[in-house]
Amino acid sequence: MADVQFRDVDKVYDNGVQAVFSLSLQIQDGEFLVLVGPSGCGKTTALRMVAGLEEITDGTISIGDRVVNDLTPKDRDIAMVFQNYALYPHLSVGDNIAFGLRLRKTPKKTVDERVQWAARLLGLTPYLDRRPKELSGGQRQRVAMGRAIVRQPQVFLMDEPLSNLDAKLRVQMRAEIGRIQRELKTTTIYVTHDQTEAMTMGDHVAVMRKGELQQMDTPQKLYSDPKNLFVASFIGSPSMNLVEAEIERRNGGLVAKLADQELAIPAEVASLRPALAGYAGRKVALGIRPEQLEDASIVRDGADGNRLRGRVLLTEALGSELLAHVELSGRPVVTDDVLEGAVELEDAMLDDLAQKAEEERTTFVGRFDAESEVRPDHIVDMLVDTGKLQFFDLETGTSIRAG
Amino acid sequence: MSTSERVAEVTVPAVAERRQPKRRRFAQNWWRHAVALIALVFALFPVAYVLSAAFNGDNSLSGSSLIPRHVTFDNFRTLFVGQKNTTGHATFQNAHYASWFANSMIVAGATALLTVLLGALAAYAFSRFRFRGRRLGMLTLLLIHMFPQLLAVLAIYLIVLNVGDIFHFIGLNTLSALVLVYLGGAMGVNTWLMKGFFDTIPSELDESARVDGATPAQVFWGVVLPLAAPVLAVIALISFVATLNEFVIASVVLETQHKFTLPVGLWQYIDQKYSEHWGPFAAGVLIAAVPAALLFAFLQRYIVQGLTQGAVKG
Amino acid sequence: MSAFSGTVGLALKIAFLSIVNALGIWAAVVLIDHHKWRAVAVLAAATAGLDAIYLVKRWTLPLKFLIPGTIFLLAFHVVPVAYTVNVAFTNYSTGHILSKSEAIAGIKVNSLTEVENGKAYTIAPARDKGGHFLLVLRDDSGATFIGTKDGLRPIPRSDVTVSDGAITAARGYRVLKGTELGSLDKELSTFTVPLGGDKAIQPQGFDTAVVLAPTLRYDPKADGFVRLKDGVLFKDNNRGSFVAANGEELEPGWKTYVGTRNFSRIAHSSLIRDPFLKVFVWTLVFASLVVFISFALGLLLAITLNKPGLSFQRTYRALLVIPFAVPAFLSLLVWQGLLNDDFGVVNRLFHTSIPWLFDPNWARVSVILVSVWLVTLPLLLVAVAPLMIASFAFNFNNFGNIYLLTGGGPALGNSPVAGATDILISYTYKIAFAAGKGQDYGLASALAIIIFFVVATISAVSFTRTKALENLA
Amino acid sequence: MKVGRRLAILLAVVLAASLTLIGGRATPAAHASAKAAKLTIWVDNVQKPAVDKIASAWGTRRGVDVNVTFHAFGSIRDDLKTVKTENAPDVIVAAHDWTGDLAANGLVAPLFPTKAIKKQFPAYALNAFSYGGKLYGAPYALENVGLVVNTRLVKVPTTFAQFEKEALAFKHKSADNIALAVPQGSGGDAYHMYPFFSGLGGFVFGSGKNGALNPNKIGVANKTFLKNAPLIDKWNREGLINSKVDYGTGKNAWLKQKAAFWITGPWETDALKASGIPFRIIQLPKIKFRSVPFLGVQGMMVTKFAAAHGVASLAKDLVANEMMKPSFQLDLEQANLRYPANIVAGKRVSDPVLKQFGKAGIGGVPMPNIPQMGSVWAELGGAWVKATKGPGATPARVAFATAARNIAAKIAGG
Repeated sequence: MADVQFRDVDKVYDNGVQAVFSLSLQIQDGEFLVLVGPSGCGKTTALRMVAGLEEITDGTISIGDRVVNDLTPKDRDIAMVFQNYALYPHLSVGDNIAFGLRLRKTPKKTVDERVQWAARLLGLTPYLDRRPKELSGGQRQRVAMGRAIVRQPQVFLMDEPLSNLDAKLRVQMRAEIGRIQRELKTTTIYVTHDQTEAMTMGDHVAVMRKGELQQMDTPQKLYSDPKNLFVASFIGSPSMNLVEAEIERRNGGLVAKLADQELAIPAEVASLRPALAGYAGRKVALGIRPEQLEDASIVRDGADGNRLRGRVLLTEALGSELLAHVELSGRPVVTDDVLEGAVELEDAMLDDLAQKAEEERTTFVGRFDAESEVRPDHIVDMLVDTGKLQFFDLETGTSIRAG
Repeated sequence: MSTSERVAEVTVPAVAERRQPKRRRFAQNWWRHAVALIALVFALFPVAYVLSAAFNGDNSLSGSSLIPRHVTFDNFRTLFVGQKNTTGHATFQNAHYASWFANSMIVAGATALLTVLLGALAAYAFSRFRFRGRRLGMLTLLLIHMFPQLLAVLAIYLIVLNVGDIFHFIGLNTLSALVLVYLGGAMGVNTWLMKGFFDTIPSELDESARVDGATPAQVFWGVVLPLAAPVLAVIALISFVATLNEFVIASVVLETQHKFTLPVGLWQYIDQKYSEHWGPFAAGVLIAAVPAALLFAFLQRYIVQGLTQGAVKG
Repeated sequence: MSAFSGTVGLALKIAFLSIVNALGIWAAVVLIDHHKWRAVAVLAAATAGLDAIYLVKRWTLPLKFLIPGTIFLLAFHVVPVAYTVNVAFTNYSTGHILSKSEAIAGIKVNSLTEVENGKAYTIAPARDKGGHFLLVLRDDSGATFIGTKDGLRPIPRSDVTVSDGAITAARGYRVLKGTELGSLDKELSTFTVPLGGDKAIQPQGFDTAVVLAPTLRYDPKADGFVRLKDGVLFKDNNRGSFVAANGEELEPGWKTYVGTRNFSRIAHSSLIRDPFLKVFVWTLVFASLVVFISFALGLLLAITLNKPGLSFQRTYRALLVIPFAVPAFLSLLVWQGLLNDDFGVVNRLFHTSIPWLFDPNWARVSVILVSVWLVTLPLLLVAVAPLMIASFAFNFNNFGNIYLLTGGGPALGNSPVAGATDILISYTYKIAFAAGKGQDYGLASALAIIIFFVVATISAVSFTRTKALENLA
Repeated sequence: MKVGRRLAILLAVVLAASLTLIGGRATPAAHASAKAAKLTIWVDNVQKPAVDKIASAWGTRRGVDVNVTFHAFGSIRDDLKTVKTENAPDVIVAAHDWTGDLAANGLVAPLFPTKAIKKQFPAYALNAFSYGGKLYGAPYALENVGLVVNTRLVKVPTTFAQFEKEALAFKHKSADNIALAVPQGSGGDAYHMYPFFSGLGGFVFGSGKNGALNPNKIGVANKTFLKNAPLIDKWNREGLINSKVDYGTGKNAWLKQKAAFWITGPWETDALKASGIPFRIIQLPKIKFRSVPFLGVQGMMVTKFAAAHGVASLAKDLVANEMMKPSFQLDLEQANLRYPANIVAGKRVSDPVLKQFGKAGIGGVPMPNIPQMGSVWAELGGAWVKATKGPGATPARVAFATAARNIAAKIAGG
């Protein structure tokens, strides 16, 4: 067991492209860290540098108290699970799992015991004599896991291990990997581009963008207190509603003006973000999570809070809740940070977003209770939970907090 | 690799077709059979002729019939036991066929194995490592082999001659020298073919093995080579047959009857005595074709796989 | 198959390095015996380099994989090619294979001529009482002599015993006999009895001697030979021969560098250039057609036979590759017999009388047909662009097919060398090995270089066109 | 550490292997030895037994180690050009037509046998081994083609007209009969066709003043020959000669009695005897001139290396003296079934077939031994093929005139 440390790690490829910029990270012993970010953000490169599959251009990576920069992969005492599992097609499941142990000249008896143990842990016992190609995707994934855990290394490295599975299996395997990791208490670095996966699995999540670390925090903190627009828009699904708003002083308090509507900023919010007052008379990016919006017509208590009115464009009934896409006037935030973070949006939607920005119209997604009966073209009043509003500087993209 | 799985996999899609009535299938496929038969006639016509000449009592190149009038094994006997000289003079033509055959097997076998090995090593480097001069190296390999070898034979002779002064066991008239010379061509088109195949083997397999604790050599031997078995089989076969065919260099390096390979031996056999030896010559050609045919049959599974499947997926 | 233990790799590495080092040390010892110091140095450097590559870690990794094949490539491909390129700039050909000093010695020996009306002697090597070497001689008339370095001295016939035509004894001298003769060579073969002028008696073997006189004398100052008869001077023409003003040439000549003379011969001699161009066109046609038809047929067959569930599929495939197993050049001989137009099986079977190998155009068809037969089946297996180009390059230089089937013939009336089916390489072979005066490696090598550039250019262009180079990514 | 141990193992093995090899190394290459002289002879395996016998007896007498080495006949000439002095032969077996090539290259030494010995050889046999007026080889065997007549099928002709009549009559008896089995094939065969060539007045090279062949005097299309050439067209029309008959076809036809006449040489002695067919071998009857065949002469030569090896006198003694004697020549006759060059030996030949072939060769022309002959074979053979390929043949005059032009061009260009 060991912790893993990145200290000012740079990676420049031979062709001059820099993939990782001065990355510093600390993963505690036994911790499950998820590296997340859109493709090309350098997360896989970072992982491969830990594995020893990429050379480290600058800085140091250490595992435990050893600096591993110059060690070959085999000397780093790590195990890695690859996106395509990298199972040896010419070997049986048992031999695949035993491969690393045999390379290390482990006594045969120990090998057998360990393979059996791993197979039991993963439910692979009946398949030990099969070839990888005779297995289902989920089973292959388990074999890949088995190959990693059987060696009981200091660190597990997992590179998008679930991306080749269908959605249902992915959820199941997520839980399983989590369970195994908790059981083995092995320090784990897990790379994914899927923020849901990141949020559900990691003890800590490190969000990366263009080779730079954006924020590393617990999933809750990331969600509730993103450091910048990129993290804010990247984390959460549906993603945070972001709209330009002008801060105005009114009656000793602050309000956020969105075109023709406005929201009063609660005093406690303002006091948590002392710098916000300094933005009076200026525009900021206002962030509202979908669950902070509710169909006012079905709220019985406190129905007189802050409201936003808009026209329903589209609804998605999910059974337990209803996602309403509501259009209101106001200029959406379309900085690069947001566009990159909004990985779930397709190109057509991004174009649409830009178009709407021109027309000063923005679409909010509200996570309404299933009772809501709004339908497209309805005009809806949304009750806003203003206690969790987020504010970002439009130019720097950073969250507006202390002065 | 286990046979049963491969076979199972190949036959599964055919099940639906199987259920069709035979006649209907034939009606659909008759043209395929027709094309195949025409191809067979074209391909096998000369072979049938050799076959007939080998068993024919009348020894002559032209003019003999396609169906032998009296079938005899005399030609085969002549190859191995020799021919009685009718005039009672000393027998000039000793029966060396067995040595030629053995020599050819040794040379072709060794060359094929080592060619595969050397070619695979190089192909692996070209496929997996990124180093300076890699692109240039590959192009150079291909270009260098386009130089007409015919005239370089003189130089090869001189090299073997000189090397033989120091190392007698790789000098002129040794099989080992011949193998070494052939290995000069080990890194050619072969390397390109193998590199192409290696490229289809996911590099994650290598990386995974390295993380599991394998040295680069172990990755190569334990992971990549077994997976490349199909292309290795193809190259081995091509190299085996090419070596078996090679005449010019062999005739320059080898000097004595008992060191000859099949082409050199059979060539001078037919060259010396013209058509008198046509029958035994045909018999010799027939036997010479057996190893390559067997090898092909034996490796066919890999070959079809290596060339149709292409990529190996985990 | 189970996981690989790693010991095999290590063992192979050890074996490989052991062999390399052992051979290196051994060769070094032998080379030192022969005092070949430069070779020893090269050898030591190469061996040390190899050891370094395999014992050093990391950065030599690609080299570790590339070196074994490269050694063979260098030794048996690059070096011969380099040698050939070198030869292209020499006059290496019949009459020009010796070094200059050897050639001078050869001319001296060749210039010794029996003197007209010169006598022939029966001789016996002998020693006088002082052990000096001399000859006892007897001419056809029976007169007897003693021959020494100083000249010929008659002795009485009775002093010499002759038995069965051979001198067996001479009074006052010890005639050397039997096994003594075996070790006499050094003295005897340089021993001459001067007769005045240029004439001298020279022993030929142990029993006979003839009167010989040189017709030429080497003049080191003029670096040439003077013909004694008329004083004509044969001077070094810088192209490896001693030549007189009237063009008369002494044999043998020697091997020497002649610059780009071979290339300019190709460019300027219409005898070489004109057929070269014609043959070049045919070579292109031949190689392209063979490759094209082969691949078309291969593809057709592959498509035809790759239908799943086709009955006899395996049988067809198995039978179709049989020709591939028959050694190709043996098949060519068979084809030659089959295509004989009066007696060959093909014409008899189809009741035709097509002059397969006799008519220029039919011969071209035959050559393509047979080449396709030889090529199709192996290629039925692999049909990828790099291979097509390799196949083109191969057929471009497919000497065997042409040479064994038609020998380049039939002859075309108006061209002395090139036949109807000659391709560049067989044409090169012809003018190189059956040129006016025997072999001409220099010219042949120059042609080989030109052919190489032609093939390489064509291949390079097709490579970029087919984007086969993407394989390099 | 692991790496260190591995290195140690490696070095240990490397060293051990090296030492073993050094230990096992044979004594240093033989380069210092002052023992008895050694003479190396390259022979074909056909001649080896006879050469072994005579050379070892001679060697014992002279106190020389004789090393008779087998060397494929076809490669002796070229290998002599590349061989290193240490391994080079002092004496070789040679075909006479190599003489010019080897002499022009300075690889062989002139010989001066005594008049008494020379008298035992026909002049043409000695000429065959002469180049530039010097003798370079001791001839020991002659070979030439003759007309083999199946005496069961036809009468032995005494004139060409008779031969022509018999041959054509036989041909017309059956559709698959061949008038004359003389091999050509697509590449042509100027050697086997030579009797017809000489019979019409053709020759390859004329000779200069000193008797040596002059490569610039090409007789392939001399006036006399061209005047007679229409006969070739006539033979072609009537089917007497057909270039599509190749060696195998011709031989097969004669052996199956589908041809009554066959032009072949002593290498077929075994086949002739085994055939059970009654036959006679004659010289092709005179056409316009004597229809003499090409002669091939085999002999022994002394190489330039003999001098370097210090065995020049020994080699000359063996070749120009010992090997020209009748006894040796008869031994070789037994071994390789060729007519001996030595006249005395020739008289003692007992084999009836060889005797007949010997007679058929009388007056024959040695194949030109100058290097320029390389330019001739294909052209001359090609001319015959073109002129005798049946319908569509080129008129002989044109074919041979073209050939002559081409030969001249080749020789000039070389």
